[in-house]
Amino acid sequence: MSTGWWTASAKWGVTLGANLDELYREVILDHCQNPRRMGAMEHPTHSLGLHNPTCGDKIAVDLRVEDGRIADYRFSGHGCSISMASASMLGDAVVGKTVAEAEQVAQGFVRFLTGDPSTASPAGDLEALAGVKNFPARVKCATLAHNALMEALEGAARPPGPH
Amino acid sequence: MSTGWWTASAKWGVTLGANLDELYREVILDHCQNPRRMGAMEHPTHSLGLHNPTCGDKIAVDLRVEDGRIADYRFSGHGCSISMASASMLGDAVVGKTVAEAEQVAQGFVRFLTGDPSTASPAGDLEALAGVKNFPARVKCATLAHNALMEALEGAARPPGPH
Amino acid sequence: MTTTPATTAPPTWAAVAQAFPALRQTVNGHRLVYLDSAATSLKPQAVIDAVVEYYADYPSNVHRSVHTLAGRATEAYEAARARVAAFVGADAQSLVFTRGTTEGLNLVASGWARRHLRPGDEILLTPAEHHSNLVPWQQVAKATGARLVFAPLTADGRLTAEAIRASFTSRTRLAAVAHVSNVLGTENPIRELVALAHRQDAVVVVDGAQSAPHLPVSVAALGVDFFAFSAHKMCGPTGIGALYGRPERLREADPLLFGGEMIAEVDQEHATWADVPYRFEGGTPHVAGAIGWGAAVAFLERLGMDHIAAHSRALAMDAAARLAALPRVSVYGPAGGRQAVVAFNYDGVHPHDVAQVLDSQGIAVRAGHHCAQPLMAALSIQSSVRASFYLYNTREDVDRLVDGLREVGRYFGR
Amino acid sequence: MTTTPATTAPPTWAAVAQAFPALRQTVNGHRLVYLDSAATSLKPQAVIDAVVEYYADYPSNVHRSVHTLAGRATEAYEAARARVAAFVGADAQSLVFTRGTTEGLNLVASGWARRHLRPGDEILLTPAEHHSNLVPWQQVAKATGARLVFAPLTADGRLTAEAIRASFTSRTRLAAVAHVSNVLGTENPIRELVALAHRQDAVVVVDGAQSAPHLPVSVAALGVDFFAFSAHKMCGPTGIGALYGRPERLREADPLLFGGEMIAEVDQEHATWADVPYRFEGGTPHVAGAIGWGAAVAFLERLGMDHIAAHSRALAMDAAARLAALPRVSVYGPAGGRQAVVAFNYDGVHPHDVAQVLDSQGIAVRAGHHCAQPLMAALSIQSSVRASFYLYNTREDVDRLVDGLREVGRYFGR
Ligand SMILES: Cc1ncc(COP(=O)(O)O)c(C=O)c1O
Ligand SMILES: Cc1ncc(COP(=O)(O)O)c(C=O)c1O
Repeated sequence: MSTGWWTASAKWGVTLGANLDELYREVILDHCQNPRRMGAMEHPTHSLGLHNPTCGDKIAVDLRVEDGRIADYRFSGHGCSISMASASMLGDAVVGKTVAEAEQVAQGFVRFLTGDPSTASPAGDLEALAGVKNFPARVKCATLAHNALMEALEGAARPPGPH
Repeated sequence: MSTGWWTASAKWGVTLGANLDELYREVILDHCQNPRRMGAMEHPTHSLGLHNPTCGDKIAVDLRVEDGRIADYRFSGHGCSISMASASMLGDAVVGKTVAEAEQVAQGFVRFLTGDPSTASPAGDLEALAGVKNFPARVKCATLAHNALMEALEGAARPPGPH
Repeated sequence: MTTTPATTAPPTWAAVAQAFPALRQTVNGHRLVYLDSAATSLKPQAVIDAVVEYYADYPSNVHRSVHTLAGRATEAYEAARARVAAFVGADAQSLVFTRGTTEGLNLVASGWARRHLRPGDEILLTPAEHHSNLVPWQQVAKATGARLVFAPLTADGRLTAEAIRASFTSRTRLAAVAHVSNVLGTENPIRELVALAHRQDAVVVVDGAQSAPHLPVSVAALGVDFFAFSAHKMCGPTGIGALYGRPERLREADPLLFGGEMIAEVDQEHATWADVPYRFEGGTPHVAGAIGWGAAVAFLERLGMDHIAAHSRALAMDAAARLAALPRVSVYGPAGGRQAVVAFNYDGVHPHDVAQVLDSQGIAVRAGHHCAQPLMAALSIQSSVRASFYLYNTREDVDRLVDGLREVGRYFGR
Repeated sequence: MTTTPATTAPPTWAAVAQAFPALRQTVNGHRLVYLDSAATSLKPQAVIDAVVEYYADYPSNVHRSVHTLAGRATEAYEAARARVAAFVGADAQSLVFTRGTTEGLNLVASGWARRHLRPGDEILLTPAEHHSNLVPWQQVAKATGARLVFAPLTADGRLTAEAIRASFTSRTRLAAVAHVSNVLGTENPIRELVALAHRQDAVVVVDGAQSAPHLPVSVAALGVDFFAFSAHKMCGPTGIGALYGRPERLREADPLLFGGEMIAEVDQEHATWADVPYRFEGGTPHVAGAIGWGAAVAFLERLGMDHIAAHSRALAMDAAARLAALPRVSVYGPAGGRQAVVAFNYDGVHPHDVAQVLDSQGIAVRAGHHCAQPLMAALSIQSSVRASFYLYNTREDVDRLVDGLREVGRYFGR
């Protein structure tokens, strides 16, 4: 039995939520307050909404793919600062990229945050979300838009018809 | 955390199975080897079988009640030494008694073994089963015939017809 | 069988807190302030010790063996059943051990209601029910053709006796209602519900997950048919709970799980069931959980449930009033008559972000829909922050929460 | 994902026994000899410590909160899932936490089989099944019109591949068989069963209650559809077990319990389910149980499952041979190929009385029908004595058992 006081993080040998500023970097708060590419798209070629069962938050991603490239990206929904910032940043990271490249961006980001050690840290503004790794409860928030993008693109890869 | 050796019974402040001879008294082994009133009855007025779900043992009690008295008692089935001895002893204890007296014998015995402190210890040969109190796992064995007798008599007290 | 021994003076709560080893830690550099007891409570040393004693000294299966260790385990397991039953004013024979409230409610739904409800019958609920007391009834409705009816709440979130009366019809066959709401902290008028229901032989099922930890409960005095609750919210172990059922109702129910100790006789084609409550306890039970729960109940009884109720209520009322006075904070639920729970939102900051900033100050609260999505919809929100109080909390914890929310505003510039 | 790390030499078993605090006691004046592990196993200190650490340091609910303690609890809970899954050669996503084997088998019966079986379909069983792997299928048969078919055992109690083949028909849709019998100690030919079943898309359900503690198991290598097992029989806590299911089969199954974490979205009338395995875990899970089980698996893996299997098998074979050589003792089951279990009777002395006299010498065995009444009937007995062995038993324990049985004869004059 333990006696005396201890520090949770030290005892567990892990850093959990140790530093708030590591999570809420300036650029995140900026994306959250001034989200880029927010709103619905008129005629998306791909579209998918996902929700976070914990809080009921929803993020929907609309895409227009032209000639195998992401010509446009929009997102809508509501969520915490992390999920909104992540959805906002994802647009910059994929518009103009080929579908394969965009999938790589999203997949790499999800892998990085879920602890795959072989994945490089994300590039661009998304790099600001690297700190989420140390806040496992928020990983679902940070990856919501990325998962929606991947599923939207994947869905189109399946044969048409009811499934 | 406990260190070193301990004695189970001392540590728990209860005596559990401490002395085998307290359980298997001579008279019990005698009843078990030479059961009295064993076998089926031709025309019982009351009859009921019970089984011990732990081991599948079954004891059935047949009674002939005449003028409000237990005129005859028989038991059949199979079981451990405790349940057989108890069924054998119960006959001596109830034959010739009124139904109310017989019920009191059986009920008093069950109450005594299940730890009701206000109950006097059983009389006659049944007294030899008093030690079962310290072997809780065997109480079900010792009370099987008694419960069968009570349910047999009770069943008849209910209004006839399907129930 | 009194649920609360006559205690004279209330205990010294700061001393009570010392019994909980988890409170001896700092989180992110601050003394832990644990305000998430409605999700699960901390455990006192006495409960941990009882669990350890079982695992270390007599880790045996129950019921089925003659040997000394098994005898000891069986005795302790059944003593725990009697103790927990007495705690809610019931007999041991009417108490079924389950994994928790959710299993208890599902047992009533699948085992009793599916068998007894008919097309057109009505099941009375409220819009504030926990998913565990809503989704099982949706399933019953689908399977039997019964209909769900929701008694309306008042604007401030209360369930009144009038609303119950107005929603009751001659077709109402079952009412399932939380004793205390896990979001609004309201206590529902169970006695009035029972009086109405039993006039027409309707069955009353009470979700006691949030009341058993906090209020002196007597199922006999309330007159309910079923009452489900969980050990882990009342200082006990995880993985164990109980369903109280009136014996005649229990006997009308089908088991949920088949096998092991619930059986009387079996051949290849047929089986008969053991008597209640064992009939509903298929498989090896959670022996350590039951024994630890018995110790938890002993711990609570020694302090006195009336004192515990007064203490957590006072903290919650104080917190609700002080939070409501903060700028940009909205508190949900009625102003008066609140049990240990305060749900709120901070305008412009998402609940997850509020909880995160509080956590950075060592304050543990919950953010989410609290398994009450329909209630969230009724409140026109997605989610909220919830601070919940228990016997180990103090006034200082409320101060820390209020200060913590000021820091939330500062951090997000609102 | 190997289930057994490459260990070089077998451990020193007497030293292993030191890890189990329950073995430091005397019972009725004798050092405890625990031979009831098939009912439930003793717990090593490492498992007790893991449970205590959870309750004392981070006794939080999982999944739903942002705060530090909840994060820690969630991580530990999911790490335990991954660890237990890897132990039987499975992915974490295909492992559902249950209360135990009984709940796992019932989940397949109620959740999958009731939905997929049709009148005239056949369910293949053996006469040696534990009630938990028999009664659920009786219920399925009653509900769906399917028929139970029992593959015959050989005279000495073995299930042969030929008997399976002979009992399999084109109507066989599901086979449910124990991996290792809890009475006879036989290991059943699961691979042959799977090969046969999968030729016609029949589903294979394996009761792993007695194999997971003793054998290196890989559900992937076996190819089974479902595999149910319990923590408490493999050095883990009570109240927790798991059901492995092939993901596509799990997705075809209905949940047993509704509410809490198993839900995706809910409104008043409808609900959608979370993905597998969470869909099957309604209500607050047994967090302490899962974490303790993870520690148990780590403990077993460190010793090496191949070594553990060889050790308990050697003890059981030795005991079976020496008991069979005693006058008046009959041992059930085949002479060769026995796992950790020896069931027997002493002619003229009831199993209860045998167990009682053994207990007076500090030897814990089980007496009864071992939840296998149909097998007892097939053996023309009511009940038997069962001695079962595990990693903390030694040759000396077998000596004590043999001497104990001599004392039984002396005591009852037979
Ligand atoms: C072969 C077998 N199947 C099923 C079970 C049931 O396991 P549990 O009681 O842990 O649910 C047991 C143990 O009692 C067993 O030995
Ligand atoms: C009101 C209410 N009902 C039911 C439950 C479900 O309890 P458990 O998760 O212990 O099954 C909870 C707690 O989560 C609750 O607060």
